[in-house]
Amino acid sequence: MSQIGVDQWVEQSDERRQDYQGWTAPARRLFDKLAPGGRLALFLLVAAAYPFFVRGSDVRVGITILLLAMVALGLNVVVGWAGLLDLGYVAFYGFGAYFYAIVASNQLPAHWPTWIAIPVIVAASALLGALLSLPSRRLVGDYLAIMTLFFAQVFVELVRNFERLPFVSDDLNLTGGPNGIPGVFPWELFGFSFNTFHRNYYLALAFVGLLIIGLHNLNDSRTGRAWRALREDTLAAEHMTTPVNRLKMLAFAVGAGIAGLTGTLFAAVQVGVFPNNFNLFFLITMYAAVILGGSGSIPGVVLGAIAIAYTPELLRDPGKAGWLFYIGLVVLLVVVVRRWERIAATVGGVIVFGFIVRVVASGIWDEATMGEANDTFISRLIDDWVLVLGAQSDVITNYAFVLAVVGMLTVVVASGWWKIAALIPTIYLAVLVWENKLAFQPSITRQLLFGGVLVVMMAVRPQGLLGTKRVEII
Amino acid sequence: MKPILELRGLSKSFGGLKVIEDLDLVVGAGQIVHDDDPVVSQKDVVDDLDLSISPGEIVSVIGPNGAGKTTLFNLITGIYEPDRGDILMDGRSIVGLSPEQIANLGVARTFQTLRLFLNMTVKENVMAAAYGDSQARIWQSVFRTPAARREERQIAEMAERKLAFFGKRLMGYRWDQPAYSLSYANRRRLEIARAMATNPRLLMLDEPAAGMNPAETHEITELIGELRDEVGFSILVIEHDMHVVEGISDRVIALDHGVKIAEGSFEDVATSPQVIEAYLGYGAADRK
Amino acid sequence: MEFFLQQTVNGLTLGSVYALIALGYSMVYGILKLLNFAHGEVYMFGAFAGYGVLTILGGSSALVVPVWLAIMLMFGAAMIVSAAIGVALERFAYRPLRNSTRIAPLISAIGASFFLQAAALLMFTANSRSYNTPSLIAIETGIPLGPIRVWMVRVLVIVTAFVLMILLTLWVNRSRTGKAVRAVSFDREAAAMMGIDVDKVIVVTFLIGSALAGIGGVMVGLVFGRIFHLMGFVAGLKAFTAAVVGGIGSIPGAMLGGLLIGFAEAYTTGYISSTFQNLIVFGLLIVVLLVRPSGLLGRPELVKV
Amino acid sequence: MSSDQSLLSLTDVNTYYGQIHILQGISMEIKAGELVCLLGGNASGKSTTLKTILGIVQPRSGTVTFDGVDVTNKSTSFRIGNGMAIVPENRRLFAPMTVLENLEMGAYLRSDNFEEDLNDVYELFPLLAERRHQLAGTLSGGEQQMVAMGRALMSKPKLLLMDEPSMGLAPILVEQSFEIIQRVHRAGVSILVVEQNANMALSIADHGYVLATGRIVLADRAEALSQHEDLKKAYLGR
Repeated sequence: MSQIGVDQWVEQSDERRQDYQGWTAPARRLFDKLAPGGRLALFLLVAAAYPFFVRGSDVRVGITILLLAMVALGLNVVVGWAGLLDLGYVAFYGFGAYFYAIVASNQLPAHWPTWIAIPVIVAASALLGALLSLPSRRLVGDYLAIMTLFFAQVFVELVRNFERLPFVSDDLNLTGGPNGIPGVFPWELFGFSFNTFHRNYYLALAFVGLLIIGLHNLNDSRTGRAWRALREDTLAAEHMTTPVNRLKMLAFAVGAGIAGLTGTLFAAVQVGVFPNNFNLFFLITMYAAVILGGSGSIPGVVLGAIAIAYTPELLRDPGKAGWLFYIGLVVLLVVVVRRWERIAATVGGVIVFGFIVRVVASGIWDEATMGEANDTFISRLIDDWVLVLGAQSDVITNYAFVLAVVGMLTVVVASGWWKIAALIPTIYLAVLVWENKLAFQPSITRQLLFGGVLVVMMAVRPQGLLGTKRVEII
Repeated sequence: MKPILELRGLSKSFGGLKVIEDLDLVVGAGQIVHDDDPVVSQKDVVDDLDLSISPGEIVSVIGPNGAGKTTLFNLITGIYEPDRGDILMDGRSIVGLSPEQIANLGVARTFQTLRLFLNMTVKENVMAAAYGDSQARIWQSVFRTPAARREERQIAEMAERKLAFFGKRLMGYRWDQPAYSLSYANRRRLEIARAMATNPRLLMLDEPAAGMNPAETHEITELIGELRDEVGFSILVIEHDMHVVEGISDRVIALDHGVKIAEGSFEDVATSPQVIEAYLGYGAADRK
Repeated sequence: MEFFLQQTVNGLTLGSVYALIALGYSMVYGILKLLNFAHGEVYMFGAFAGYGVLTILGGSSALVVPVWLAIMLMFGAAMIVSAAIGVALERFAYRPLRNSTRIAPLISAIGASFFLQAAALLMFTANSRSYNTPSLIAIETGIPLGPIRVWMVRVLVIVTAFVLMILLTLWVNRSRTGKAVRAVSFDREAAAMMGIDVDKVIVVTFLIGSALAGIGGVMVGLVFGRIFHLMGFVAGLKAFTAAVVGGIGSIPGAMLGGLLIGFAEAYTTGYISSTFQNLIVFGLLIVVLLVRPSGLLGRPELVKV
Repeated sequence: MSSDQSLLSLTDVNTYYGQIHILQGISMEIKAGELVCLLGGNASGKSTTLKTILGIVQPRSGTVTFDGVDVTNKSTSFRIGNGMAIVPENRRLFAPMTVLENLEMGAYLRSDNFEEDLNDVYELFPLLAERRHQLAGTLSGGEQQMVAMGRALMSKPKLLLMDEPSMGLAPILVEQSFEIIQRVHRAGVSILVVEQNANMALSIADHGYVLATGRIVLADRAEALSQHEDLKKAYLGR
């Protein structure tokens, strides 16, 4: 009788999960072998060594990465664990930053010591988060998302328009309006001023380390379990003695507190705050970090933050950006086509296609090849193949861009050789747009990339790079 | 003995459905009884129901589809508020309390549709149900204070004990598997284990044997008996499989259209003409 | 009185544009239970498509065709471009996720919105463009309404919007496909059991909703002159507010909500201060959500336990 | 069409939900012009059988043949286009639409003789003609049942599938509901009634099958079946 009910499916699924597949397998297996503490130690070691190996200005990049990691870890509590889609999160970050800027600059005649300012700001942010959670008692899913998004909008409106509080003395300038608050003082603790990039870098790194440990502990506690339970099934969680509303409030408060803390650091590092620091763009950047790495996973979120914050730095240098673009193109080709003979056919096709276009185009219109190639290795290499436009380059690249997007979408739906047929002009057009326009527009490229990554990620791997696959019953 | 749970004249209907059905067509064409949204209201109702459960008793609720069984569960656990009537737990009314408060008072349930925390591990599913019985504050958890550690250990041990109740089914390597990887029967077992972890006195099982094969059904039947004998729960069960009902019940209650049509031993209820009619159709009991 | 009338006309103009955009939100939500965050960008591309046609036709001061034809062509181009983007969004950003988790399509929509914004920035740069309406439609022409004159362009916008809304209502209530849209919105599975091609109906919904948004884009260009790559975000938020206030999923609700928001904004700007304009709108939304989560004309959604 | 021509046949169908084996080797047949009932208690697999016939669920093995065509791997809309129609459990009317609009949705795949078909339905249910501009959601249970039947008939089906027509109806309405089914049957439509209410269904059916835990335990002519002692056992387990 002992065999009855023993369930083969589970046995098999166990076998299935025994090993990772594909080219990432060795790295993932190694990653699994490290205990959480080991992983953290490794990360901290590498991160602590980073400033010694880079130029001084690159330390700033490091700070950007660490700040994004901090704020994304907080967002992960709300979204990844408690499953509350909070689109107003960026406002808490802004709240912390503005609060610190107001009490630690010449904006008001009030300069609070850091050791008082920080705890007060963190507590105030958490309180604000708890207040925002009140509507979430009645709203679920999409409605909560939209309500919080409006909150974020209201925050930006307020700081931009209400530089003077209504009904208060006219001399009081609180937020600086559209001009923001310049000249924010650095953190100062025990007579030690965090007035260099290096010092702030290590301060941020210390916070990231503490946050990772604290959140790891919290995730493995009754509170963390209750958050995940209410994410999985709010009704069932309620029946299992979980006070759902209180825990939602707690998640909002913890997330907001972390965001507020990060904001103070941000204001100090940037030596100022401006309304545009806290717009939708930054909100999406945070979400991209959490989702790319793997919503719910602490290492995933940190990895996501590194990837997302480092991308613009890579894009800024046209030489590096070129490499990134072409390597990306090759990876995409391999992933989309898979079979080597077809890959070869595609590459050959693209090359031939390019020369034909060039011959035809320069035959009928001289300007088509008159432009200056970018001064990078790859661009010079393909200068005689791709069209580098002289005149009218904006109009033509616009059309090329639209066609390239349409081509991409066609590639997604086409199959077999049709896919290759669509891929050839698409790749050529993509290269053309890159060489003529995108390479000089790193910020737009980054925005296109983030948007595209979110869409593709949801369709292909909604759990993110390091997240575990999720099942949801709808 | 004083009953652990008592229902007095409990009634719940959705959007006045009963009115419509009674008046319908009997009144004749042209008489239209309006209603907010009858399409959604043609679900279960509960009508003037009295019921009491003594400590240590196993009561089964049977009835054809749409008889109001799950609505009854939803009323007791606080998802719905009754239109009329009272629900007493140890003589105290629990009407108007939230599901969480009712759970903390000692009522635990499983769900017909299986509502596990699918992406949490098997052990975590059970541990999550200990929230109401644990105290660690959030800062204690963040800093892993000795008290928090001790409590964590206790919760883990408790979860392991509850899981061990099901023999080898949910033991060992399965602890760390996500709940979605479990088979259907094991998910039902896990739901029971999770309900047990809230430390209840009344356990409400909604179709515990649904989707199980005969051997598994037999096993769950024995298990429900053990739950009562060894752990001392009072148990209220909704079940379709009459073998299970026969095997476990101290008392059986049959519902049809939200009305109690029979109550007593399984033998009495299963041979009651009204019950046979409810299941087989009108006139079934007359025929022999 | 004069001032009040002026603000009322402003509100009506603004409100009819919001209503047109809100319809797309509401229809898509009704059928897919999805917040199409990228809808504001669809509208923005409509505005730019209209501008493109205007430029091709020689610009507002040197038109090579009659004004009425130019405006028709602008509306037409905007409809085609917006509809194409809307349908592509459905096919590539939402359809693959139809059986996925609840949060995934929302994230995908945010991503798509961001991508489209960046694409617009790439193609049209961050500079705003002007329709230069005064040279397109002589500013003096207008219809007297009591003490004030209503500009021709406003009359055009209001009339067009109302005609479109009436046409849409007729289509949804009378045509075979329109009825199928309602059937699928109410119960997708039952509709499939009738043999209705659910995918096709969803595509049609996106097509029509997006085309309306495109027309809304051209209207905004005509009335306010300035169009720019970020215009979709705030307008999208307001149209969404309109859809929610009216009861998301409900077509008359979207129209009502749009007009309400338009009036609220116009009167706030007129009588209080334009600084408060957005705050009042968002405040309105929050109040409605808290008091009546299913909106003015919406029906509550049922959750099965 | 001769009356012993097989309209629908299931041969050794096995259906699973995930790993749960729901239908365990079901075989059944409906001949043209017949009224067949499929009986069973709670959770016996009735609805799954219906879903398998309609193609909403695909069987893991076995074949479904409809009107001489193997439809095992065909879509739901193909089957409906080929002459199946369903009155779903709880009727599933489009509540915010009028009666007439509901009927139009039933005729979605064929609009050739719409007026004629509509008149046929009105002839069968004169009440619907009266109420045609009323919202379906405001009708009473019995009237909704008529709309659901009429909606299904609008597609001129060869086979009408009925999922628990007595569910949630008061006794008097159940009787009425079955009278309607008989009326439709007399009009020449083959019908499969899936029911828990065995007595009522058997009183009007030609042939009956009884399901218990995913297997057909009894199959016979209706009169014979209604006399069968095992019937009760299939429901009440004894």
